[in-house]
Amino acid sequence: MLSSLFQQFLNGITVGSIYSLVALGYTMVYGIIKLINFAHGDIFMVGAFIGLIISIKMGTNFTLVIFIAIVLTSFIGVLVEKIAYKPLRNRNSARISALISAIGVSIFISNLVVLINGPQNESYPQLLPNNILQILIILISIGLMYGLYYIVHNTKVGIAMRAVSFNVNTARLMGINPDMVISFTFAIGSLLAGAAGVLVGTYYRAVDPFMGMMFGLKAFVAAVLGGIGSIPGAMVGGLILGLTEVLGVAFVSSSFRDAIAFGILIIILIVKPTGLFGKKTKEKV
Amino acid sequence: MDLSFLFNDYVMQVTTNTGINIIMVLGLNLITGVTGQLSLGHAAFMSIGAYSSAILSTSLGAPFIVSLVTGTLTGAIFGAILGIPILRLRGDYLAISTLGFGEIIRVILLNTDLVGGALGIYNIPDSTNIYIVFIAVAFAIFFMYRLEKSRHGMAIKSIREDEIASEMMGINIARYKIISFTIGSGFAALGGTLYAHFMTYINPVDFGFMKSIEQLCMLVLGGMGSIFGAVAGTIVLSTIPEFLRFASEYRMLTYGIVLILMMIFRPQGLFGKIKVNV
Amino acid sequence: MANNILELKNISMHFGGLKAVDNVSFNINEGEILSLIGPNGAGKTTAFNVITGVYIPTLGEVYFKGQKLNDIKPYKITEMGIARTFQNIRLFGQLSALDNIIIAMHSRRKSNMIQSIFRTIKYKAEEKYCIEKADELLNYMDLLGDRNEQAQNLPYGKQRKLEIARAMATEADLLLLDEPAAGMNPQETEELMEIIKNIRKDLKKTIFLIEHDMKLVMGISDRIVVFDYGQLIAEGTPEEIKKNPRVIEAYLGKEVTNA
Amino acid sequence: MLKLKSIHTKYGNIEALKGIDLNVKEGEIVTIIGGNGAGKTTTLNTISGILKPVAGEIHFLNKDITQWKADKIVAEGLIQVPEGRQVFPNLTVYENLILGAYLQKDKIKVSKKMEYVFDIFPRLKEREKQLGGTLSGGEQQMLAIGRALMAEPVLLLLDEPSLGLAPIVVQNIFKIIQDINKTGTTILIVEQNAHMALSIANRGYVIETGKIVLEDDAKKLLTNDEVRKAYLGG
Amino acid sequence: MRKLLVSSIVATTVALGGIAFAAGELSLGIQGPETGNLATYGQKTLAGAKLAIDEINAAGGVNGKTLKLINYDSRGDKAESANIIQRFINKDKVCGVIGEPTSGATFVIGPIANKAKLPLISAGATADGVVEKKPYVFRDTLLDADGAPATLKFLMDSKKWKNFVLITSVNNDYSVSMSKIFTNAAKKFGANIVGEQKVSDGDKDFSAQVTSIKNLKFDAIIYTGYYPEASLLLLELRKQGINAPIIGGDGLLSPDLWKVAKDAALGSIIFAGFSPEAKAKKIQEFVEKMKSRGEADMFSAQGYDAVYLFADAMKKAKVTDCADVKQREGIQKALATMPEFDGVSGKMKFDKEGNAIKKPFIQEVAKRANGEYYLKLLNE
Repeated sequence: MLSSLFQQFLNGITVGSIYSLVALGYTMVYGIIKLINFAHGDIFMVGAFIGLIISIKMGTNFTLVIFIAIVLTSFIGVLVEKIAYKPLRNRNSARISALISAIGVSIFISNLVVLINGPQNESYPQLLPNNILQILIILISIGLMYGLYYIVHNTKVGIAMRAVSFNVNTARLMGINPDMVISFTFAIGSLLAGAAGVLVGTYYRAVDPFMGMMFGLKAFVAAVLGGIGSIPGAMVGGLILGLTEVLGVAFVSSSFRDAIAFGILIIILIVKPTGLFGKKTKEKV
Repeated sequence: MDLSFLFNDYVMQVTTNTGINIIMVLGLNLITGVTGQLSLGHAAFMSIGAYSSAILSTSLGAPFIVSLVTGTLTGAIFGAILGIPILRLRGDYLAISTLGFGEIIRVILLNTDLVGGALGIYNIPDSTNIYIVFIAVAFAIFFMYRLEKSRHGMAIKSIREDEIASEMMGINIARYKIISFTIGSGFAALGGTLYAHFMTYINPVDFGFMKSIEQLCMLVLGGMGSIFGAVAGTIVLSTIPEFLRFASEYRMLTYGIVLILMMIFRPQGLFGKIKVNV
Repeated sequence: MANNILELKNISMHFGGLKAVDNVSFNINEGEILSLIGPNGAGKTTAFNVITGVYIPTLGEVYFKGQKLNDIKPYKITEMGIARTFQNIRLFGQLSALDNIIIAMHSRRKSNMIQSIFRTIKYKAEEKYCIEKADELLNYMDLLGDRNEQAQNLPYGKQRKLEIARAMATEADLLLLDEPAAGMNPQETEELMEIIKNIRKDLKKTIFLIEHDMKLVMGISDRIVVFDYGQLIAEGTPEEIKKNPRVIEAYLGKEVTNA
Repeated sequence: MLKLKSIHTKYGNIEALKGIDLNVKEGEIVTIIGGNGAGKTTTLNTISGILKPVAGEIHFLNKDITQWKADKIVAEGLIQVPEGRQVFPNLTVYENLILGAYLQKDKIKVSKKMEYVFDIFPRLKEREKQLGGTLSGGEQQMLAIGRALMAEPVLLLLDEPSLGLAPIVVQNIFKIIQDINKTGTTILIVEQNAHMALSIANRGYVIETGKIVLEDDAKKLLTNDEVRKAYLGG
Repeated sequence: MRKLLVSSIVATTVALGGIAFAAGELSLGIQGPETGNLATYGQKTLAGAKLAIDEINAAGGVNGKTLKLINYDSRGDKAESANIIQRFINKDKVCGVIGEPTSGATFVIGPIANKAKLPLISAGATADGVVEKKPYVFRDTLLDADGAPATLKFLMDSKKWKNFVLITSVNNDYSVSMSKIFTNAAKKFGANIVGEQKVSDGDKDFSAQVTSIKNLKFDAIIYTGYYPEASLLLLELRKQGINAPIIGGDGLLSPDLWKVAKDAALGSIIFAGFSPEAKAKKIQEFVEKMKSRGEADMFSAQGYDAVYLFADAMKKAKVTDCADVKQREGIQKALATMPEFDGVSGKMKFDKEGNAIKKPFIQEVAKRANGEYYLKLLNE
């Protein structure tokens, strides 16, 4: 019983840490341009597929696979921003326009993968040793999150990211080019999503072109749970979501897995709309 | 020239489906386009209408008109009940919670044996026909048009334009948001009842997140805040797949690109004049 | 002594550590034009927000016609007879000038949803009355020619006027005008002065305004209250205020000593 | 050094600046004074590239910077301290200052500059690790100015440095502004607090509803009745 | 690019296709999800059907006319399915439709086809009520109500298994109904269901469920859902050290099961309406021919059989113009009264409701010496 509980716990943290990685991308982008980037889940999926292709073509060296995957996903993330979001920002469009554009990107990416690779599930190679798989996934996630934390807090561009998310115009007065910082944010967020994609593939050993949808939505819930815009919030939110889901499935019922996630979301929004770590902003009258 | 092809069952089928969509999108337009409250869970209210009417028709053998009215009212009541807690939220938070509610309702339907769980409900009488849908669409357009022109509609519009100013002009914004959400959900449910009695079979898969998004896209494409836009956008997106039948592989891809290009070059939609800041 | 229409009793409004308004008391008499002046950030708009129910004061009470306003919702306060304009114009930008006015009549109208949808005789009569009344107001403000324009497309000066007209359409007895002359040219300001005077004279409204344009303030106010750092530092007639050394200091500042 | 020729700037439909002409010479302190909504902040934001003028020209160090982006203008040494200080509340004092030197690649120069700022504002040194949002108003103003100094300004634009500060603090800040000027930085300062600004400036402009209505030697403006009238309506 | 070109040519043909049938062609329609998350079923069925069409045309067509296949993608959306069937009826005027491979969409299009007297063969629907009371609606699938009990009995007899864990995918109608059939069959044959777990289609993470059954004693796990989840479930089972095989229906029947699960899939028992290992010559030829078209499986076999069923019926009814209701009535009659049909998905005959009466192929996932996975047929 106890070992089973421990196992459930480990399961929860493994899934949770991957949620966190994806949630970070949502939260960073939201923090900086106030956009719910619906295409983020698809970037995650693309990351998984790139990992798959690399490991088929170039061998199952995990480091190489994840490296190429994150480089390419961060590139794709920036590209998406430049094509689908930046033109809207420049036109000072309503937020819903950017949201719809993001949905368009999401539909485009997932169907492009279907077109290229077919709609079927693809098996994923074993990239990490099975016996310590979960521990490795958790460690890699923590490592990536620490890397992010370091960048955001100890590098100039990281500080600039936080500055832009507070006030774009003031940041410009520092000589910061907001477009550059936004691109950087997309690059980092997509990088984490790409890594998460490879990890999910490695963990579940299968990927499909529509996996980004639900996983993305839930990671987004995790971001909201932690307080959207807050980086530690996304990390904690992911873990909480992963744990509640797995424990909920284990001790209550699996059928309500998605309901658990969204139920938490609604409770949080009603009780404390800004999430666990979020800050309140008030409209000026 | 032989025009009979315009009146065959195929055209009727597509037209009826389009009509049902129009009713639901008009409901969404009231919530999102007119009131300015972004909803990402409209399909949930469609499902409530569909399910409640389907149960009435199949289990209790109620006449269609009873199912239709009850289904619509049930959807509206759910709209009001869910609206009360979540409409205090604003902007993205509201959008996310509607999304959450939509998913929760779907999961509940999926896990309730009483409504067939994943199997859903079949053998629903096929009571919906093009004439009923035509009347319902006409009613929806008439209702929305009159509502928008009335003092209540004006109050609702003013919330979209400026919540604070609206309240300062003596408008009970909480109440009107709920009214709008209730009516909008009612129309979604009306569409749902018609859908259920047209398809004769429903299950929770029909009412997922993507359905809500599809409805939102119809609205945004046509133009938020415009009845004509909502109708036109729905017609375009409901019928275009039929014209693109040949290119099935590229259909969804094109759909994605069209959405992006639309937002870049014509964010107010094909026929919209209004910028809704949500 | 004239009748008190609005009374602020020891009002304080704190945001975290910031005392935006600090223990302020004053009255507005029925039918007068009272101006509230003070440097940027002195707490003037906060005072408006407290009166209109946007904020609930941390301490103190607000009375309107003898009734306490503290816990009343903003829309109810408007129904009771206080209406306002905003520092950064808050018109319903994408609606016509006429619709802006008609919306403000909301709480005076009775038609219910069913009547509106089916356009009963009663509804039609109400609608007709409202449009006539709105046109009257637009005419009064010299905006009749712009009645069908989207509010956001009107020139700045007209937007200000439309906002005042909209506040008047609520049939409020007390109008709070937040910097009505901001962004207007001298000629427009001149015109505005006339309008405000007329509103008081013709329509017997009480007017409470925040304004930076001293020509306007000194020209039309019966009395002036002055805020600085959230506190009331002076109260009196324009002549008294002009001579008040504390006011001059608050406005022009001191020179740097030992520079 | 800085020259504005007939600058017009719009916010949407509203013309906030209706033809501003002004110039700043090297080494000067110039002030623009005027009431609320007269267009002071708009003028500064137009100079620093936050807003784009619809007509007119801006020249800085003999370059036409009218259509330049804000970050490029900063690189030229034209630095603005924004209205309301706009200290980044979630960044530490140290991080705020680092951002000031965002374009400076040389780390040694940055740390030298930081020492210099800490010299001028020892208070900031004490609060180095604190979040910007936790500082008092006066400290925030110091931080905002310090942050601008990190960028090695050739011309420093100050937007209402006295706003919301207690008189004693204002005195202090203005003294520091004078000191900064003495080290060779040219200063353009926008103020409501006319007396204070004019008392340290060489020259002054009076702005009213988007237009310059008066331009003179600061000492003369200080005693000018028009100024008083512009504020108190005569 | 070439694909695009081809499809636009096809497009033009199809767009003008309303009149094409007069010019020596007879059309069959096929609809199903070709995109979206159910796309595999639609695409497989289509591939099998195309093969059959090509063979028939190479052999001279039907009644002197070539047979044309028109395919539309429904995305698995019910409203689109309904639009498509109406298009087949009214615009393309096809002789018959090979219907949606899923039960849900077939529920919707069945009544429409029936009303228009358009024969419809579903090459995949298994749920109750799909064909009943609709004389024009048939299916050539093995029914779970036949397959599941037969399989359970077979395993209890041959493998001496007695205790089972039952895992259901609760948002999958197919899985829910099959679980009911298994539960009833277990009761009938005296097997024990010692534990039950629920999963959902689209789930990726089964760690919680597997951990929950870890300490139970059982011989095998009955998993009634589809292969994408099954393969992940298998991996999770082995990861947590459970070696029991899983038993499932044709929802597991896809090479992707072992492509994903690899050795974890070994020993899994699948009953289905098709086995590529069956020795019958016809089946072996079919498997061979399908190789260039994406491998034979149950869906392609049923799609293939559906076309041949139609072709046989059309020949028998001497069909020349399907716009004529009388001729379509003939097709229906021919199908309903067809003596035993020997298809690649087994020998079958329609009962009076239109269900195919077939025997299951009970198969076990095994590995050849060369490391290739295959399905060993247990009950030939």
